[in-house]
Amino acid sequence: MIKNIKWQKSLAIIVGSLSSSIILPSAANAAPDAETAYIFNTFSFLIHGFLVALMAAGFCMLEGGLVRAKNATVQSTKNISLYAIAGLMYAIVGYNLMYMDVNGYIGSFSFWNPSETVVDDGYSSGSDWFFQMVFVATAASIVSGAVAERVKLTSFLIFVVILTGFIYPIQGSWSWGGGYLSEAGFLDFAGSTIVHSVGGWAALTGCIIIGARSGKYTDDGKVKPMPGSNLPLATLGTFLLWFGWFGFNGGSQLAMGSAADVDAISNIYINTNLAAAAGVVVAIIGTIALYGKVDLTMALNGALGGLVAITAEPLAPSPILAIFIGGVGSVLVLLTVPLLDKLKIDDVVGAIPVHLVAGIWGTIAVVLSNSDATLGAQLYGIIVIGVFTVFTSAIVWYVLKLFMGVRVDEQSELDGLDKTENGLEAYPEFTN
Amino acid sequence: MIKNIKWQKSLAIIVGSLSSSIILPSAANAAPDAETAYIFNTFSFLIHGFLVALMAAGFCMLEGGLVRAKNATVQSTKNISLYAIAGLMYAIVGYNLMYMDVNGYIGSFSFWNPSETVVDDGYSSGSDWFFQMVFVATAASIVSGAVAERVKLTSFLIFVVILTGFIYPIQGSWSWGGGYLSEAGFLDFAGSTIVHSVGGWAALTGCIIIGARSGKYTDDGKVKPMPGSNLPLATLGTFLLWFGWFGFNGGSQLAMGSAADVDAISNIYINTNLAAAAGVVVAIIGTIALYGKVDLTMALNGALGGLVAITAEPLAPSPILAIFIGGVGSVLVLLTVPLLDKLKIDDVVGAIPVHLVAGIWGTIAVVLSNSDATLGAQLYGIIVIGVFTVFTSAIVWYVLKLFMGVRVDEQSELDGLDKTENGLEAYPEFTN
Amino acid sequence: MIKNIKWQKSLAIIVGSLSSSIILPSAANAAPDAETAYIFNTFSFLIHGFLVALMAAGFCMLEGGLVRAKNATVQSTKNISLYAIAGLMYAIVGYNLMYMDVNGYIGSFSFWNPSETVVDDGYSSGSDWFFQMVFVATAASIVSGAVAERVKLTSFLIFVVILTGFIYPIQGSWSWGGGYLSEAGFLDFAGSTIVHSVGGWAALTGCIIIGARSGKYTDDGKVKPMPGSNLPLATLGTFLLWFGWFGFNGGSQLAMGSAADVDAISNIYINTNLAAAAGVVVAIIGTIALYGKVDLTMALNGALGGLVAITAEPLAPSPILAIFIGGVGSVLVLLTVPLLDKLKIDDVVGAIPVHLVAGIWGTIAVVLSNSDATLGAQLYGIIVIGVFTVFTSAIVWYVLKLFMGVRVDEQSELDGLDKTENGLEAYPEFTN
Amino acid sequence: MKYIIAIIQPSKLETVHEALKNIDITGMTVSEVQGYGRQMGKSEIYRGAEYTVNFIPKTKIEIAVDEATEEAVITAIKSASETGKIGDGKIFVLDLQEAIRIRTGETGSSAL
Amino acid sequence: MKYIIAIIQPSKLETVHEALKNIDITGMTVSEVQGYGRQMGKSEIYRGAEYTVNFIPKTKIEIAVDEATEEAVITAIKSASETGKIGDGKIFVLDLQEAIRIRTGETGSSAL
Amino acid sequence: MKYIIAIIQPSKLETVHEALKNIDITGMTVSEVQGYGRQMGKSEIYRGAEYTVNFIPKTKIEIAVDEATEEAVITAIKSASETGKIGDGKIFVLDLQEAIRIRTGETGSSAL
Ligand SMILES: Nc1ncnc2c1ncn2[C@@H]1O[C@H](COP(=O)(O)OP(=O)(O)O)[C@@H](O)[C@H]1O
Ligand SMILES: Nc1ncnc2c1ncn2[C@@H]1O[C@H](COP(=O)(O)OP(=O)(O)O)[C@@H](O)[C@H]1O
Ligand SMILES: Nc1ncnc2c1ncn2[C@@H]1O[C@H](COP(=O)(O)OP(=O)(O)O)[C@@H](O)[C@H]1O
Repeated sequence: MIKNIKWQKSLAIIVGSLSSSIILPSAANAAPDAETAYIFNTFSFLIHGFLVALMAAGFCMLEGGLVRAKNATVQSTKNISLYAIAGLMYAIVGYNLMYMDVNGYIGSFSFWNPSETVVDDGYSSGSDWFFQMVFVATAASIVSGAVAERVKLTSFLIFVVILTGFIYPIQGSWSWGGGYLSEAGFLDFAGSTIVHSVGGWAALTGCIIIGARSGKYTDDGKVKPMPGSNLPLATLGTFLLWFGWFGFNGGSQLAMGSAADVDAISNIYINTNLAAAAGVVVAIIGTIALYGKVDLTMALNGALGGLVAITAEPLAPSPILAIFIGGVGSVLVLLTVPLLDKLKIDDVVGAIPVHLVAGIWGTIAVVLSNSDATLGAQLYGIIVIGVFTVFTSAIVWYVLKLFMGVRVDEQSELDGLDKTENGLEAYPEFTN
Repeated sequence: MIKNIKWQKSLAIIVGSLSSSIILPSAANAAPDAETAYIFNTFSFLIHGFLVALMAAGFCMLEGGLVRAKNATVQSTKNISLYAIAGLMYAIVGYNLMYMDVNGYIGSFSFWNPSETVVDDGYSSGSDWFFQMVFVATAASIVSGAVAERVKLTSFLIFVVILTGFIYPIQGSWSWGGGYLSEAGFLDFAGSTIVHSVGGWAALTGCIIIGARSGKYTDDGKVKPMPGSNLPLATLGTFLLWFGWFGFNGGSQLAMGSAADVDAISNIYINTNLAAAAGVVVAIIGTIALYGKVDLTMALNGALGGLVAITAEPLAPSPILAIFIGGVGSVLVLLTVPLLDKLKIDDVVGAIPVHLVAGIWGTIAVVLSNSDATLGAQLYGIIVIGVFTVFTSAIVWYVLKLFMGVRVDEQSELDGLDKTENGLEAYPEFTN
Repeated sequence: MIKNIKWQKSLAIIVGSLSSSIILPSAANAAPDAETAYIFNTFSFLIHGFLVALMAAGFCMLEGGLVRAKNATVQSTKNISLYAIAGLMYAIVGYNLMYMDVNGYIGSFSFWNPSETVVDDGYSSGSDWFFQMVFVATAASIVSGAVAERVKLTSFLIFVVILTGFIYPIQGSWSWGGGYLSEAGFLDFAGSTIVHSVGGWAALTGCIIIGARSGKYTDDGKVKPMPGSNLPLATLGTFLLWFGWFGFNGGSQLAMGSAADVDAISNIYINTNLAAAAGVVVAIIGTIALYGKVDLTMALNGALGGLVAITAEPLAPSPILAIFIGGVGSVLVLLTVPLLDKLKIDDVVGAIPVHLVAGIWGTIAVVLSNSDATLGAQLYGIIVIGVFTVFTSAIVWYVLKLFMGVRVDEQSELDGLDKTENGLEAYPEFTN
Repeated sequence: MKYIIAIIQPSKLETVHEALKNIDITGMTVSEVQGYGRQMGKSEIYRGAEYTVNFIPKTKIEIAVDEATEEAVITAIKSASETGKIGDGKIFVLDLQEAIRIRTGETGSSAL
Repeated sequence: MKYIIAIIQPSKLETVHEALKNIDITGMTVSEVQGYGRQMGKSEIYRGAEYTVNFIPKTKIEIAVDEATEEAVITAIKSASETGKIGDGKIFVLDLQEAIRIRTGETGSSAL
Repeated sequence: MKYIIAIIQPSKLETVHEALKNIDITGMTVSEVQGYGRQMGKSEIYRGAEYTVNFIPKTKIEIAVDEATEEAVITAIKSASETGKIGDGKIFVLDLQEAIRIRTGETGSSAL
C-alpha cells in the first residue's frame, strides 16, 4: 500500500539529503541516525501543525472582529464548527482522496487510518495526516469570512462538508498528491493556490451566488460601509494568523531531520515574516497616500496579503525578494478591495483580495526565484484549479439554494443573524 | 533519593523502547543515542508544558466571556492568580507530596528543588516538574468557572492554595505517584479523572456549599438564564483549550526520544482532535434537534466534553473510537447542563458536565481500547478519588464559610463583584 | 567573515559542553552528533522565536485593553506596525550593526543576508537572526504602551524606525555583540537591561518630551485616573507575554544541542514562571494591603515586573531566589506606579515601572546568583546603556517634535485618536 | 413649540431620518432604548433553559419643532416608520416652553 | 395624558416592571442613564490614584399614561423601587399633549 | 417646576457638571445620545469606500429645577458648554408638573 506522498516534496527531501552531504562536508560522518531524523520530521509536522491550528483561532478572531456585533455569535459558531467538520471529513474521506493511490486525477474513497510506519518512512504517517488536516480547515475559514453576515448557518456548514471532504482533496491530489499537475511541473510549496486560492475561489463563487448584504450597495451606486465591531479582536486574529503561518510554511518543508532541512525552515520563517512585514508597511503608506489616514483593517489585510503571496515559494527568495513579493501582495489587496465593491461583490473581510488575488500573484512569483518553475505550468495550475473550484462550488451553492436557501431572510439580516441562527447575542450587554 | 516517577508510565517507556526494536527493525542499529533521547524527552515536557500553560489563558477567556460584564474583572483576576498560586504551591509542597517517596498514600512534605539529573534518567527533572505544574493549574481553573459570579475572591484564592498544594497532589500520588491506585491497575493516561474530575468534584462541592447566584432559580421553579457577556472571547478560550490539549495529552506520553514515542504522540494529537471535533458536531446537531437553534455555548462545551473524555486514553483508540468517545462526551454534556439546573446546582460555565461527567465517562471508556484496563479498577479509582476530593473540598469550603464567608453579600452580587472585589470595571465604557 | 556572536554566550556553550562531559559521564560516549545538535540549536531559535513573537500580540492586547476605547484602534495599529517595522529594520541595518564586525562600539552598516552555515557553526545563521529580530520588536512595544493616547501615529512609527534600526542595535553591540560592555564583564542573560530597560528608557524619555495626557494631572495636583477599556483583553495580553517569555528567556540559552543545554532551558522555564507567579501574588497581597481591593491592572503589571526582573539571570537562581527576585520586581512596580504620577510622568500602561525599574533591579540581582557578575560591571552597563538610550531617544523625539509634532492636538485627544489618526472606531457599536 | 418623542424600530431610523431631512428638519437627537409593549418579547433558550426577553431594542428620536411644522413631522415619522406590524412604536408630543441654542444664545423657534 | 419619567436603581427594574404589569400597564420605554445626586459617587483607587466616580448607573423608565392611571402608576413605581437608601431616585410627571400609535394611527389614550 | 434637557458636547460634561455644582444643583441625570444638526457629520473612508457619519456623539443632561433656579441653571449650562463652534447644542425647557422622591415620598420642589 504505497501512498503517493507529495511528489515534488519527497524529491525535495532526497535532494535535501544529497545536498547536505555537499554543503556540509564536515558533518558527513556525523549525521543524525535514521530514528533521530524520524523524530525530528514527525515532531515538525506536529508542532507546525499546532501552529496552523492556531490559524483557525486567528481566522475566528479576525472575522469575528470585522463583522457587526449582531452577527458575531454566528461567526464564532461557523469558525469553530468548520474546524471540527474539516477535521472529521478529512479523516472520513478527504485524506485518502488526496493522497491514497492517486491515479493522476483523484485518490481513493476510504476512511483514513494510521498506517504502521517504519523508521525508513522518515516520519510518522499520523503526523503527516495531522499536518495536512489543519490545512483543510484554512481553506474553509477563508470562505467563512467572505460570505459573513447573510449566509444561512446550516447551508454554510454543509458547504464546508463538501469543500473539505471533496473539493479541496480532489484538486489537492493533482499537485501534492502527485497527480497530473505535479507532473506538469506546477509548483506551490505551501499552498498559495492549492489552499488559499481554492478558499478564495469558493468564497468568490459564494459571494456572487448568495449576493451582497442588504443595504450594502445603494441604488444610486454608492457603497455603504458596515464597519467591524471589534478591531482589537481583529488585530489579535491577524497576529495569530501571522505567527501560525510559520507553521503553515515552515512545516511544508515536510522534514526537519537534517541540517539542510532546518536551514530551509529558518529561511522560510524569515521570508514569511519579511513578506508579512512588508505587507503591513505597504498598506500603511498606501492608505495614508490614498485616503489620508491609516486604515487598520487594510493594514491587517496587507499583512495577510503578504503572507499568502510568499506561501507558494517561501524558501528560495532572498530577503529582498521576499519583501518585494509580500509588498506586491499588499498592493494588490489595496487595489482589489475597492474594485470588488465596484463590481458589487460583497466580501465582508477582504478574503478574496487576500487569498485569491495575492494567492495568484504568489503562485506566479515562484518563477522569480525557483528555476524549476515555468510561467506556463504555474498559469496552468492556477487556471485548472480555479475552474474546477468555481465550477464545483457553484454547483454546491446552487443546490443548497434550491433545497434550503443560502441566505437568511431580510428581517433576520436586519436584526442580526445571531438572533435567528443562534438565539444568542454575542455581546448582550454592550449593544442595545 | 529515588522519586516514584509515574509508575505505569515509566513502564510505558520501557515497553516503548522494547517495542521500537520490534516494530522498527531497520532502525535497530541506528537509534538515537541516550543524550539525544534526553533532549527530546526534556523538550517534549517543556514545549507541551507551554501548550498546557496556554490552557490557563484559554480558561480565563472562556470564563471571562461566559460571565456577565459586571463580574469579568474578578474572573480575570481569579484566573491569573490561580495560575500563579498553583505554580508556587506546587513548588512549595505539591510536587514532592505527589511524587517524592510515595508510600502508597502520600509523598513527602518538602520544597521541591531540581535534582541533578544524569542522562540515564531520560529527561531533565526540572522539565518534568514544569509539565506537572501546569496540570495543577488546570484543576484549579475548573473550579474558578463553576463558582463564578458570587464567590468571594479571597476565599476562592485560599481554596486554590489548598487544592493545588494538597488535595490535588495527594490524590495524584495514589496513581501517577505510584501509590495504591496505580497498583490496583487504575489507568488514567493524561488525567480525565486525576485532573478533570478532581477539578469537577471540587467545583460541584463548591457550587453546592456556596449556593446558586441570587435570582438564578425563581421560587416558581423557573431557571433564569444569565447570558455570557462576550461570546467571541469565550470562543477564543475554547480554541486555546483545544489546542493546548495537544500538550496536555501529547506531553503525557512522557517521552519523545524514540520513534515509538513520537508515533504515540502523533496518535494522541489525532485522537484528541477527533474527539473534540466530534464533540462540536454532536453539540451542534444536538442543540438544533433539541432547541431548534445552535447554542454556541453548548458547542464550546461539547468540544471540551470531547476533549475531557479522550484524555484518559488518547493513545490506544482507533480514529473511529476516538470520534465515538468524544461524541458521547458531548452528549453527556448536553444532557447534564439542564439536569444540573433542575437540581438547582448553579454552574456558570458548564464545568461540572464537561470536566466531571465527561471525565468519568472517559475514565470508564479506557476499557474500550486498553486491554490492561479493567472496569473494576477504573470505577475504583473514580470513586475513591471522587470521595476524597468531595470530602476534603467540603471541609475547606465549610471552614472558609465559617471564618470569612464564601460569597459576597447580595447587593455586591447585584452590583457586580467587580465593584466590591476589584473596584474596577472590566468594560467601563461598554456597559452602563 | 566572522560574526561576533554573543560573546559570553558562546562561552557558555563551550562551558556547557565541557560540563556535560563532567556531569553526565554515562553519556560521554553517546552524545548527539554535530548535525543533530545543529538541528536542536536551530530549532530552539525558531520555536523560541515564535514564542517571543507571540509577545508582540501580548503587548498589543495588554495595551489595547488598558487604553480607553477611543484610542484602541490606534493602539492596535501601532503594535502591528511596530512588529513589521522592527522586522524590516533589523534586516536592513539592525542585525549587522549589532553583530557584524563589532569594533567594540558598533558593528557594520549593511543589509543582513543569511550566510552559508556549516554544521560546525552549531546553528543556522538565519534562525539566530529570527530570534534576535523578535527581541527588537519587544523593545519597541514597550514604548508604544507608555506614550499611548496622545502620541502622533506617524511620529511614533518614525521613532520605531530609529529605535529598532539604530538605537537598540548599537547598544546591543556593546554587550551581546561582544563589544566593550561584554569585555567589562557586564552580564545580562536575556535582556533585563539590553531589551527591557532600553525600551523603558526610551518610553520615559518619550513620556517626558511628549507630556501627559490632557486632563491627567489637574492644576490642584490631583491625578485623574483614566481606566482601561477592556480588562479581559489586557489579561489575555499578560498571559501571552508570560508564556511568550519562556521563549524570551529559554531561547536565550542559545543552544539546545546537549543535555546540559536542555537542563539549563528547563531551569530557565521554571525560574521564569516562579518569578512571574511571585509577582502576581505580591501584587495581589500588596494592593489589598495598600488599597483594600485587588487592583487587577497591578496584578498584571506585577507578573510582568517579576518576568523582567528574572530576565537578566533566569538560569542560575534557585527556585527560592527566583521567587524572591520576581517578588521584589513586583514590589518595585507597586511603588513606582504612583511615584511616576507624583512626578506627573504619564505612563499609560505602567511600562516604565515594569520594564525600566524592574529591569534595573533584575540586572543588579544577577550578582545574587552568578559569581561571574560584579556589582560594578552591572551598574556600569545599566548606566551607559541608560545614558545612551535617553540621549539618543531625546534627540529623535525632539527632532520629530520640531518637524512634525509628537502629539495630536487637544481636540483630537478629547475625541479620541482613532478618529483623527485612523478614521475608524475600535468598537463602533459598544461606545457612543 | 413642541417636543416630539418618537419610539421606532431601530431598522427604521434611516428612513425616518431621510423623511425628516426631506421636510427640512435640521436637528434631532437619537438614542437607543429598550421597549416593552404589546409586541411581546421573544422566548429564547440558553443552555437548555427557556426565558423571555421582555425588552426589545427600540430607537428613540427627540425633535424640538415649532407649532407650524409639528403636523408635518408627525406625518413624516409615521409614514416612514410604519410597517403595520406590532411594535412599530409611538409618537408622543409634549409642550416645549423654551429652546436655547448654546452657541449663539438664540432662543425660541430660531434656536431649533 | 401624562408622561412619567422615573429614575430608579438598575437592580429594581424587574420589580418595577412586575408591579406595572400587575396594574395592566402595557407599555413603557427603558434606558440606561448615569445619575448624579445626594448619593455621592464612590471613591475608588485605580493604579494607586484615588478618584471619585461622580455618576452612578441608573435606569430611566418612561411611561405615557392617561390621567386615570397616573396615580396608580406612581404608587406602583414608588413602592416597587423603594429601598429607603439614598439614591432610590425620582419620579417626574410631565404633561403629555398627544400620543400616536404609529402602526394604526390611533391617537390619545387609545394609543397608549 | 421645569424639566430642563440640555444636549451638549461630550467633552463639556465635566465643566457643565462643575458649573452646576457651583450653583448648588444637587441632582441631574445624564445619558449618551447621537445628535444630528447643522454640524454635519464627518465623511470617513472605510476600506476604500467613502461614507458620512450622520450622527455625532452628544451628551444629554436632564435636570428638574424649581422656577427660581431655572435661569441660573440655563446660564450655567450655557456658559460652561459654549465653545462657539457649530454643534455646541441646545437647551430645552419643559414644564414639570410633579416630582416625587422615591425614598421619602416628598413631592414638589423639596423632592428635587
Ligand atoms: N405607554 C407607553 N409609554 C411609553 N412607551 C411606550 C408605551 N407603550 C409603548 N411604548 C413603546 O412603544 C414600543 C412599541 O409598542 P408596542 O405596544 O409593542 O407596539 P405598537 O405600538 O405597535 O402597539 C414599545 O416597545 C415601547 O418602547
Ligand atoms: N434634579 C434632578 N433632576 C434630574 N434627575 C435627578 C435630579 N435629582 C436626582 N436625580 C436623579 O435621581 C437619582 C437619585 O437621586 P439622589 O439624590 O442620589 O437620591 P434620592 O433620590 O434618594 O434623594 C440621581 O442619581 C439622578 O439620576
Ligand atoms: N430640533 C432639534 N431637536 C432636538 N435636538 C436637536 C435639534 N436641533 C439640534 N439638536 C441637537 O443639538 C445638537 C447640536 O445641534 P447643531 O445644529 O449641530 O449645532 P448648533 O446647536 O451649534 O447649531 C445636535 O447634534 C442634536 O443632538
